[in-house]
Amino acid sequence: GAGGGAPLTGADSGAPQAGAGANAAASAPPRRGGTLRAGSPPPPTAVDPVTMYDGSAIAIVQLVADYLIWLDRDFTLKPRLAEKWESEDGGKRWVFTLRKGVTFSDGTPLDAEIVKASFDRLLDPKSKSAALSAFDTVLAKGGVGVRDAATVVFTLERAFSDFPYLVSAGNYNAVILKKDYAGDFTKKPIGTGPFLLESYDASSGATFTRNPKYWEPGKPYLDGVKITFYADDQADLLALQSGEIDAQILSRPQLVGPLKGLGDITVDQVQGTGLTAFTLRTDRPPFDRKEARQAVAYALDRPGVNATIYDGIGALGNDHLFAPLFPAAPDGIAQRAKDPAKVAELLGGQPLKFTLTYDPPSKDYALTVQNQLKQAGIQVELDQRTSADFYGGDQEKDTPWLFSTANLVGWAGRATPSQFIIPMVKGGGVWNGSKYANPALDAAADAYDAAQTPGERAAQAEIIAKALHEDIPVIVAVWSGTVRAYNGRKFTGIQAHPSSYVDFSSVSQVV
Amino acid sequence: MTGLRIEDLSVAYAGKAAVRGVSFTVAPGQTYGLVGESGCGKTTVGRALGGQVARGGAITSGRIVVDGVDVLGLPPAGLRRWRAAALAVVHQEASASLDPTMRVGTQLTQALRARGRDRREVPELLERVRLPDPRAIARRYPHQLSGGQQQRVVIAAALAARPRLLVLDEPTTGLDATVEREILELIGELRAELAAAVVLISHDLDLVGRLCDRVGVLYAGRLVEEGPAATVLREPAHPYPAALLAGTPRLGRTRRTHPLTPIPGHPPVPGEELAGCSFAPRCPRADALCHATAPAPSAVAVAVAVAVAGVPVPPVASGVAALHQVSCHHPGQARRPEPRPQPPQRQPAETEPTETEPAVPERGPLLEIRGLTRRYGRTVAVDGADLVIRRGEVVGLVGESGSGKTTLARAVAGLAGRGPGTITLHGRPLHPSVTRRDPGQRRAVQMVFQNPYASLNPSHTVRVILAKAARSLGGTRDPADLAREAGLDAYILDARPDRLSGGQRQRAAIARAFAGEPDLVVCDEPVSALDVSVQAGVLRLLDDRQRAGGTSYLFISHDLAVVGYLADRIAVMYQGRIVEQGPAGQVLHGPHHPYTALLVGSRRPGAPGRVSATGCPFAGTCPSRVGGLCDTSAPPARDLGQGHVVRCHLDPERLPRRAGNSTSP
Amino acid sequence: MTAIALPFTRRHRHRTALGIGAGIVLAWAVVAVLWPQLVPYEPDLQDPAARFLPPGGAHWLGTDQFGRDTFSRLLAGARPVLLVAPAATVLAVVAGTLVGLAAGTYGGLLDEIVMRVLDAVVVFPSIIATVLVVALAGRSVTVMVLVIAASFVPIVARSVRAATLVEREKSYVEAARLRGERSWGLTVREILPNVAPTVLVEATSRFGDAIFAAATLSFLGLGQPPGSPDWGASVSDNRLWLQLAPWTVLGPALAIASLVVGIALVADALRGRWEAS
Amino acid sequence: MRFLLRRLVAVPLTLLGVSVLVFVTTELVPGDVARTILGREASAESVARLRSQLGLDAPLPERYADWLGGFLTGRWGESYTLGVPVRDLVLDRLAASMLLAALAFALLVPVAVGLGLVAGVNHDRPLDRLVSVSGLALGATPEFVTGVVLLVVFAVRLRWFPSSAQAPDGSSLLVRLGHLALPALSLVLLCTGYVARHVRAGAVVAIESAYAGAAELRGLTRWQVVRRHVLRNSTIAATSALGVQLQFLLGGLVTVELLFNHPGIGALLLSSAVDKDLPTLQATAMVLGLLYMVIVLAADVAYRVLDPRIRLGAAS
Ligand SMILES: Nc1ncnc2c1ncn2[C@@H]1O[C@H](COP(=O)(O)OP(=O)(O)OP(=O)(O)O)[C@@H](O)[C@H]1O
Ligand SMILES: Nc1ncnc2c1ncn2[C@@H]1O[C@H](COP(=O)(O)OP(=O)(O)OP(=O)(O)O)[C@@H](O)[C@H]1O
Ligand SMILES: [Mg+2]
Ligand SMILES: [Mg+2]
Ligand code: NI
Repeated sequence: GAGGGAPLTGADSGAPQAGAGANAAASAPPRRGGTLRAGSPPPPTAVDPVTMYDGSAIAIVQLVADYLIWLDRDFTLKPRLAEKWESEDGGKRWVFTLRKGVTFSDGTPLDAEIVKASFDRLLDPKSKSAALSAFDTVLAKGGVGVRDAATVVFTLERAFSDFPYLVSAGNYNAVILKKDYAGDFTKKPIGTGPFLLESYDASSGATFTRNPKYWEPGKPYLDGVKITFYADDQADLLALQSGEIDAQILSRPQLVGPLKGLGDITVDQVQGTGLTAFTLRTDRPPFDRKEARQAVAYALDRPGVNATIYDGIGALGNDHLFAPLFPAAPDGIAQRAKDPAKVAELLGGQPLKFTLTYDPPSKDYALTVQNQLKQAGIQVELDQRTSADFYGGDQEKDTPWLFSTANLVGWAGRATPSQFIIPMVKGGGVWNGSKYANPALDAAADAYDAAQTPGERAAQAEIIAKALHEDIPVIVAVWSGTVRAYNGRKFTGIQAHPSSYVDFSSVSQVV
Repeated sequence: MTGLRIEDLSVAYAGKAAVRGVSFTVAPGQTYGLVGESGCGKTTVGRALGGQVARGGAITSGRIVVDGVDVLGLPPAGLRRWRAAALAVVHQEASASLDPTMRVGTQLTQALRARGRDRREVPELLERVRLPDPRAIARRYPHQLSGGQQQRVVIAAALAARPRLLVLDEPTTGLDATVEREILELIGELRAELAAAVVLISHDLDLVGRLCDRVGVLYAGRLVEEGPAATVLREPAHPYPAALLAGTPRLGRTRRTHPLTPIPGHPPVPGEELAGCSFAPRCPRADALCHATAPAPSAVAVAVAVAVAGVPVPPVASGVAALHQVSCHHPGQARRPEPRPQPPQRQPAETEPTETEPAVPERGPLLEIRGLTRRYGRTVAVDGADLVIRRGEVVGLVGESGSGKTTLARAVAGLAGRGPGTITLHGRPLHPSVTRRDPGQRRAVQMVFQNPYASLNPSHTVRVILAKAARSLGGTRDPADLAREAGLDAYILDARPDRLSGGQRQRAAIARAFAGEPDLVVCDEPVSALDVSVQAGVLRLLDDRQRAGGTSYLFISHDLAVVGYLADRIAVMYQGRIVEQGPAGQVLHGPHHPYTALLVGSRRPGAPGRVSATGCPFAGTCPSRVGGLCDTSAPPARDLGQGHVVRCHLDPERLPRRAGNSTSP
Repeated sequence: MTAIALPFTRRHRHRTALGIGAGIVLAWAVVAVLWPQLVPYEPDLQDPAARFLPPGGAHWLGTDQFGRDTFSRLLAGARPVLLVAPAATVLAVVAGTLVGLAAGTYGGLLDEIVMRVLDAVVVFPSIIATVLVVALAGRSVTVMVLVIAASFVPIVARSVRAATLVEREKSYVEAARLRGERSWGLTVREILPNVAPTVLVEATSRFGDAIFAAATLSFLGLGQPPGSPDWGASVSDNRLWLQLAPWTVLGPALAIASLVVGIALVADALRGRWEAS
Repeated sequence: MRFLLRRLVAVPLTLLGVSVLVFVTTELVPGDVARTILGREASAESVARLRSQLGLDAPLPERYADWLGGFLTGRWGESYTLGVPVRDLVLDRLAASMLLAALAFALLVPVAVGLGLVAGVNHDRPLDRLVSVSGLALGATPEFVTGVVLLVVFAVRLRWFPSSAQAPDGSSLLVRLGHLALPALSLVLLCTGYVARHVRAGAVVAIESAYAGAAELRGLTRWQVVRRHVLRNSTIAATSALGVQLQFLLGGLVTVELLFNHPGIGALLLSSAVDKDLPTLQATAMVLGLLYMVIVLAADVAYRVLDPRIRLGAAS
């Protein structure tokens, strides 16, 4: 699509990064019709765009509702309900111009009031919105204004150059819903997305049909989508292999990697910004000593982790929170690699032993870490908790994921590095599990957000990255890659997405 | 050639011969008896007659010819057809040979269908075996019938077959005396009617003597003697049947007049091959020849059999020779020691009394039971029973199954829970529960149980069992002494009960009961589960122990001959009440209670009638019922002297008596 | 009736079954003890370059997703299995026997209450209990043992109670009462030795079930601590790759099956022996 | 009759005990359902607000009393996590599970009885050993192994059966059964050995019994003897084993439902326990408990009905 670009992110320019499917689609006119059957895990909670956080719920909502801006697979921003956006007042005010002629599936036309209501809903401190934390210190309630029917103005608390990301799909709760939306999304699913939610059953799945009023002419190509819930990964995978479903919403690289090219199955892969944060508590032994943290970092065999956990599709991490995919990622810092001699030197003959706390999704990661550190003479005891336990408890006092000596937390990909840096390593950050406090870094982080030029940005990024690389509050061994497996003989246009988002509006049957 | 002819039949289990070279013939209409101790191969022969062997067994040689058909030579389908057409087998335990999950009528229908007849004949069949209300019976399941009724159903199924060969394997074992008699009468009638060859298997010599034309005596799988029933069972030529007879108690013979002589040792098990006569190790007459070579069958002079006078010889079917064969090197030498009941010819060395009525010195009462009542839920098992046991006295308790004998015995032992009535020992009351009795009282009353297999703790050795008993009963003797007194070899002391034979177990149980020198031993059917020859040994032991210690017994048995053998006085129980008690001879011979008359076989039951709760419980079946009296008012206790009390409305003179010893062969 | 000697064949069968069963169990027991001497690789050793290797050459049974040697893990897995199952069994059998004996001996109200409580334990979904204990105490061998044992106690208690009731009716018990023995002493000294066969048969059957239960717990993510070479855990960890690397699943699955079959054979043979005697 | 009455009285008592147990144990499990619903990124205030909305602030006894009152009057509440009415959820899932269990049971009985009979009639022969040992081995193989093998072979390779137990809405019964075939089969494989062993044991006793011998001596063929006498007697002996197996089947449901993506009550039990979704967990536990006890009772009753010795025991 066309549209105005944001000044600092680089406009969306020309053809999107093409996956395998997109290439095929380009060669022939897309065929209309057909229903795509997809599998995904059942959402653990009721599907509510305001509170959702799991991939299945997000996918369901993304089929039905739309964002102002779509976050593309290469982390560029693509106009959706907003045609263009620009900043005023040194990045403190952002003005969004809405697309014309967009109507909700019940016929209500989209206007600025509706957009304002959508964001007010997310910003209401009384709401249970998951986006509250994303907007924290950036946008507060009352910060959203309407200039005219087609223009929405966001007035920020502080300058934030990456703000468009926060109102894009990158902040997945930020879908535009009608004013009267009251939390019963699956019962009254009204959106501006490509599909209409026809039926939803918490146990078995959801069906979607084409939204005839979709704003983008000719799309979607599919008549409908049917999502079936598979509580078990293997069931999902076998369903794909047996042809019972055509695509997976959330594929695991470890599982589908080995299937690449087997039979009808096509696996699209993409670099991501997700990570498993290996957090070390810097305020208590043994990791109050920087050497201990560094020893652990030098003991890790990063390519080994990548091969084992991501089937080799991830990118190596360098213990700072700038993924290679982020445009601001500094490139002057040497990649850290396994160095047993260095480990020995750092430990200085002292034995190092610690407990690693994590929840089931990080199990393989934990095992790999444990074994690799063992080979370097560092003893790790694994403490696996249930997810409810790991993330439960009081976030101020004792929740394991923020208060254990060392832990593993899986983070889905974020659109901007600040979304990691501010909460995770800034002093007093809400999810600062390492209790890391470095005033220099804090200052740089603020400066980074407010930076108006790429050069300034890069400079601040380098400060942050170097500090993290040196102090290692969080070990980032690998940046995730994500995959999406589908039946390439039957469908084209299905792509992997760094955040596993779905955009099936361009999917079509193979001619 | 009609009838059954067996030639040289041998059966082996897992290669070990259990039946060896058995041959005999049975003419149609004739009954052939097969006798022998347990394990001698009777059932094996019986099953082989139908071409059937138990798993692991095989017929290794021989021919079975029935009405000219070589049964063993038939192909499987032919065998099935022959079985369906010509064979009927009545198994030892009726309850086992009826499918527990199928209505009796259905099972009979199937038997009829197999012969191409239909279910309409079922009631008729059931009526033939004199079952009341055949239609109701047909709708019942086996467990809803009494043992006797079940046995009759099995016989009815056999009748449905109209067989040419009828095999009856212990058809009355385990049944009440009265029921047994009915069944036997029924079989007797049917035999004539069917004109089939009948093979009757039993270890009850009495019964075989009454029913059979010819008898074969099996020992260790061999036919050691074979001939006319009257001859073989009166004047056996082989020492084995002679010894069996000597070990069998009979009505009218007591321990004081005719002590039993048990056969020492036990029969060989299959596979235990002996060079000579297999009976030689147990035979008092055996010599070097017997131990060296097995005897061949030889004919015995017929004259011996005919010479016995004064006894009705059963009619011998025409055409069958009164051939008498024996396999013994010294036939005829081991005559029965005492062929005539009276007067006794020989007295055992230890005792002198020569009268029929034993001279029991009148001693004070040891145990007195007054108005004892025990219930199980709504069933009144014992109903106001009165009984006195004097010091040094053996009191026999008889009665049909379910009459409450066991419950009474357990109440005495303190195992039957609480209930009205009193029991006093030496004049002091006994608590109903054994755990509340004082140690002296516990020592004084001990018990020998019916089932030898359950009465010893299988996880303790005999020594431990006896030692425990001696310790807790304050006995002074050590296990070795106790075992020796009970006739147990010393090596048995260190064996666990599962290594012991039934007889040895019962001896151990008796030794245990005597560990504390009891005043009273309650014996609840201590020999019913035992083989004749073993039974003789145990009875002998009980007798010895009683004499040695002057211990009193309450001795229960459903076998009148056994009770008569051991008891000084007899009490007769009927539906929870003691209807008669008195000196053994008087009770058995009369004048006695009409119910006792029924038990000893001098009377038949009367037509069933109705009785009120207040009347005599026996009035319902009493042949001498006085209408309007017996069924409404409780009978008085009539004292006939010598402590002989009969609870009956009849005048003492009108009470029945036993006419001679007609049931004894 | 005299007890008829059992036909030769059946005794014989019991003996061979016992031999085979005991052989299997013993072999695994030896492996459980000696595996450190037997394994070609350290069971935990990961090798990212050797993931999902098929059986052959350097790795007889191939490798798994971490590049660990399947064969070594198979051998090492015998130990946790043979720790958890016997421990759970012993615990369940001891507790169940005591409860069963008490219920059978005292009868009446106690019996009724005990049976109802056991009912509730049986009915209470063990998954909830497991989730609870796992959450409270973490995934550990102790937790597994406790959870499995608790779910078996009612089963053991029931059959011991039934056996006790049968034994209690036998006349040797009455003989002991005639001697003046009282309830509990009588139960322990006279009845217990005779319900021992039942207890032993229960123990062998529970043993087999315990292996299975442990595997299922691991499958549900509630079992062995992560990374354990335990067979059940291996099966559940690797089942996702069953198609791609069947050796990672089939080895431990067959091992479980062989052990359970071995134990069942022993149990059957023992039961047969007791029935025969 | 008295037996039945006593057992029936015990049912609600046991259920009450179970409900208290569930409540107390769930309370002890760490974790917070509000946090589960809102995710780890939600603020502490949101979580607190949701907790009070869900009524999780009230003391335990009060919540229990509330729940019990509601449960007894048919108001089973809403699932905390899924936000749907618990009663519909649980009963739907139950129905789905029951369909699967019923199919498995319907397959299990003839297969197990047939195999058991074959083994029993040929006991101590190779065929018997084959049946016994393979039944044992299959029963010893976790259902998540047999299940996956079945899936790979029949759903992925041969494509004879669908891989998922869920049939599309509105499909015919036949199609639905087709979807349930593989999960049912894996349950059957799991349980057959056990039941067959019991049938076999009963068959051995029956075939060696005097009544079977007597029937044979009446001229019946082996097959007739088996059909008329052995079949019934051995199945009666195996009824209680079937009862146990039904319970086992319910247990196996958890894994099989996961594997074959069958939204049944087993899977619900697991997820609600993990998420601390108390209303759902309670209802699921109660329904399963009830079912469980009904099965045990039914097995007992069936045993009594089938076996006249017990059914009419008092009559004689
Ligand atoms: N199925 C069998 N397998 C092996 N041995 C057997 C079998 N049946 C019987 N025997 C043995 O064969 C011998 C003869 O047994 P059989 O049952 O024929 O004796 P019986 O005279 O009928 O004894 P009883 O009076 O106890 O009924 C016994 O030693 C017995 O142990
Ligand atoms: N444990 C019990 N529970 C209920 N009823 C019983 C029990 N034991 C015996 N009875 C009943 O009490 C009555 C008397 O039984 P008891 O055993 O004393 O008779 P018995 O004369 O010893 O019979 P048998 O000769 O068969 O041993 C019978 O009707 C019997 O059914
Ligand atoms: Mg016999
Ligand atoms: Mg009795
Ligand atoms: Ni016998």
